[in-house]
Formats: sequence, structure tokens, C-alpha cells
Amino acid sequence: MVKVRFFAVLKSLVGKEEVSLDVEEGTTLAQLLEKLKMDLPPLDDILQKGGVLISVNQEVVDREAPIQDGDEIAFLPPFAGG
Amino acid sequence: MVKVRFFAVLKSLVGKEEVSLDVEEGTTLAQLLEKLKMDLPPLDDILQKGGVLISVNQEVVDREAPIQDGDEIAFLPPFAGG
Amino acid sequence: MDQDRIRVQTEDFSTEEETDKIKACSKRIGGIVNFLGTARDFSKGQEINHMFFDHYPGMAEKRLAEIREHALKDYDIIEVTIIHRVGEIAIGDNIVLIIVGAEHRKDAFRACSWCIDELKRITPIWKKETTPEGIVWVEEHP
Amino acid sequence: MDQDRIRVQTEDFSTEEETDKIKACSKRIGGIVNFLGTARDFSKGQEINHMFFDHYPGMAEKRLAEIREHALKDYDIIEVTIIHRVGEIAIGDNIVLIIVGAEHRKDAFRACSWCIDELKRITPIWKKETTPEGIVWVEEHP
Repeated sequence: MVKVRFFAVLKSLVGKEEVSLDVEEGTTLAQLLEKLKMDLPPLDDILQKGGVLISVNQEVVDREAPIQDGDEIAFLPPFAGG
Repeated sequence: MVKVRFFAVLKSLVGKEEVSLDVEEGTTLAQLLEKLKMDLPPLDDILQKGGVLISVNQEVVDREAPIQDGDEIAFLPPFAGG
Repeated sequence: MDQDRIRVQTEDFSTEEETDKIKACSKRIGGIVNFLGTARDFSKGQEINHMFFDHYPGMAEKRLAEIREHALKDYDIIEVTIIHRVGEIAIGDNIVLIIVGAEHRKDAFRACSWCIDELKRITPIWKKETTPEGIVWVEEHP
Repeated sequence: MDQDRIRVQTEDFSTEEETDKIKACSKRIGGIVNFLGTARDFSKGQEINHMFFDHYPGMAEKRLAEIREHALKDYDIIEVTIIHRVGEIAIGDNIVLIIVGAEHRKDAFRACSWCIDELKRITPIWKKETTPEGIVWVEEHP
């Protein structure tokens, strides 16, 4: 099981704050995203629009990153602190 | 009569905080300095060493500046505020 | 020490109290530069009534701690405090405070300016503005 | 207004109080940069016990007022406060405070940094340091 979190504007666009799903061993972030898009259709648009970073265990990673059981994945829209 | 003031280190070098003296009409700062050096010998060294600015009525001026009755002249060593 | 220097909190902070803590670190400190970000009533031609900051708890603090460590390593400075408020913020209220203490002022200015730029670049904090026309999540900033 | 924004005084000042006054000027203010200069215990390899600031009353205030006006004219900022203490100053004490409020932070940083450089350049204020070896009037500074 991995936990997937959505922040700020993505929370309302996706309509969820958090989902959990099972991953097979050897899954990459790219493969997880394909799976997520089927469950959460708005994600397709969001990812195509760009500007959204994805973190695994609070570190921003690229799409080749391996995903392991217990990981926390988060979708981060453009930052606007300060 | 003009008033001449010395600040910071110059107060102790000259040995005075303030002197008053008469000036003739048409005197320049350069001429006043010659007169002052006779009364206050340490001034010669101080002016030769450089780094000292002179103000007339609180504005820094050059040696050609005209001096008038009632003016306040001040000797300003290098600033060290802040 | 670190936990106190890096904070993400809903409560307001005291710039004076935080400055005093920085001063207390070292008598070598001769220049302290503060950046205080406050909530403006106007942004991109749009009036703002109030704002709300969301953040990724844990990750935001981690990024702020990294910014502090990089600043201490890359600039000739003595101490850094970074505090960011989250939750509802009224117009005029404090949002963010960065304090840099150094022996000399030029290093303090450079480090403080770098910290706030970096904070905006890498910290998972988001701003929602409420305007007379509705609510908008801010997507970029100058 | 001006008299309150430009001060040369023996008493200490409150950075928070002065920052609040700047904030109260305008709700357009989004970035406030403070420079606080404090008395270091060490200067040019020399330990310092305490210091004393002399100034030319009237002329010093005039120069600070000019610095404020130039900054307001040359930078895209909203308000500036400049306060310098004179007389005896203990190690760790506040010496000088410059606060710049602006819509955007970059202008505030630039203006604040320019103000303190200019203050050091043109303001008739002098510093006497008491060290274990004696008393010295400071002639230059970094």
C-alpha cells in the first residue's frame, strides 16, 4: 500500500485529499501515475497542464523513481509561499 | 563673528570644542583656514593628513567657499556611523 | 536550537523576540537583516479580502531547514531564523519572517535575500486569495 | 511624520514598534526589510569593551532625512525609517535601525542596503571604541 496526497488547488480538482492503493514490486512513479489516472480522471488534465511536482517521501523525484510499499506520494502544485 | 566647531577626535587633537573669530567680508574658507592655523597649530597637521571634511552651515563645502558673518564652520573627521 | 529557528505555525510571531534570540547567539553579530512578508490588500490588479496558506507538514519544515543550512554554509553569517505562518491570514498580518545575523551587513543582506527567494522556490506552501470575485489559488508570484 | 521617521537619539528603540508604524502606513506593503546594526565585541582583531557615538546635532538628522527622501524617490518603496543612537553603547546593544516597506521585496532589499551604505558615507556620526589597550576613534569601516 502507498498513500497518495493532494495539496492546495489539487485537492478540489481531484476531489480528494488522499487515496491509498496497492503497488507491485518494481513499480515506477510513471507506472503508478497511469494507474492513478484511471481511478482519478482529473489527474490526466492536471499532469498535462504541467507545473505540478511529485514527491516521494517528501523529496521531489522524476517519473523513473521506484515506488515501494509504504511510500507517501504527494502531488504539489506550484508553490506560493512567502 | 563666525563659530568654528570640532568633532570627535578633532576635539582632543585641537584641544577645543569651539572657537569664535571675526572674518572680513569676502573671506574664503581657504583664507579662514590660514588664520585658524595660526591660532590652533595642531590644525596644520590635521589638514595635511587629509580625510577631514569642512562644513559651512551644515553643508560640506570646498576651500573656495565664501564665509560670511554668522556662519557656523565645522571640522568633520572621517564618519563612522552605522 | 534548530526547531526554534525553523517554524511553520498558525500563530503570529514577534519580530523583536526573534531578533533578540538571534542577537543572543553571539556577540560577534554586528548586522542583522530581517525580511518580513505581510499580506497586501492588492495583487495583480485584484483587491484581496484575506488569504489562506496551505502547506505539506513535515516537508515544508524540511525544506526550510535545508535553506537555513545552505545559507549558513554558503554565506559568512552566524545565525538564521525562518518562520512561515499558515492558515487564515488577514490583510496587514505577518506571513513570513527571515532573520540573518552576521558580523558584517553585506553578508546578512545577501543571505537574507537568497533565503526568501529560495523559500518561494522550493517550499511546499500554497496561497489561496479571497477577492470580491471569488477564491483563487495563486500560481506564480513576482 | 518625518520627525518620527528620522531620529538620532540616546535611548534604545523597539524594532517591533517601528516596524508596526511602517506597516500602518499602507496596506499595499508586502515586504519589509530591516537592517539592525548592533555593537560587536570585536573589531579589526581588537577586543572592544564598549563604544561611544558622537554626532553633529542638526547636520546628522539633515543627512538622514536626505537619505530617506532619495530612497523614496529612487526606489519603488513606500516608507523608510532611519534611527541612529548616540552616546554610550554597550556590547550587544542596538546602534542603528533602517526599515524599508515596499510592495515587493526586491525594492525593499535594495533600498535598505543603499540607505545603510549612504548613512555610513555621508552622516556626521563618529565612533569611539574602548579596548583593553585604550581608546580609539574609528577612522574607517568595512
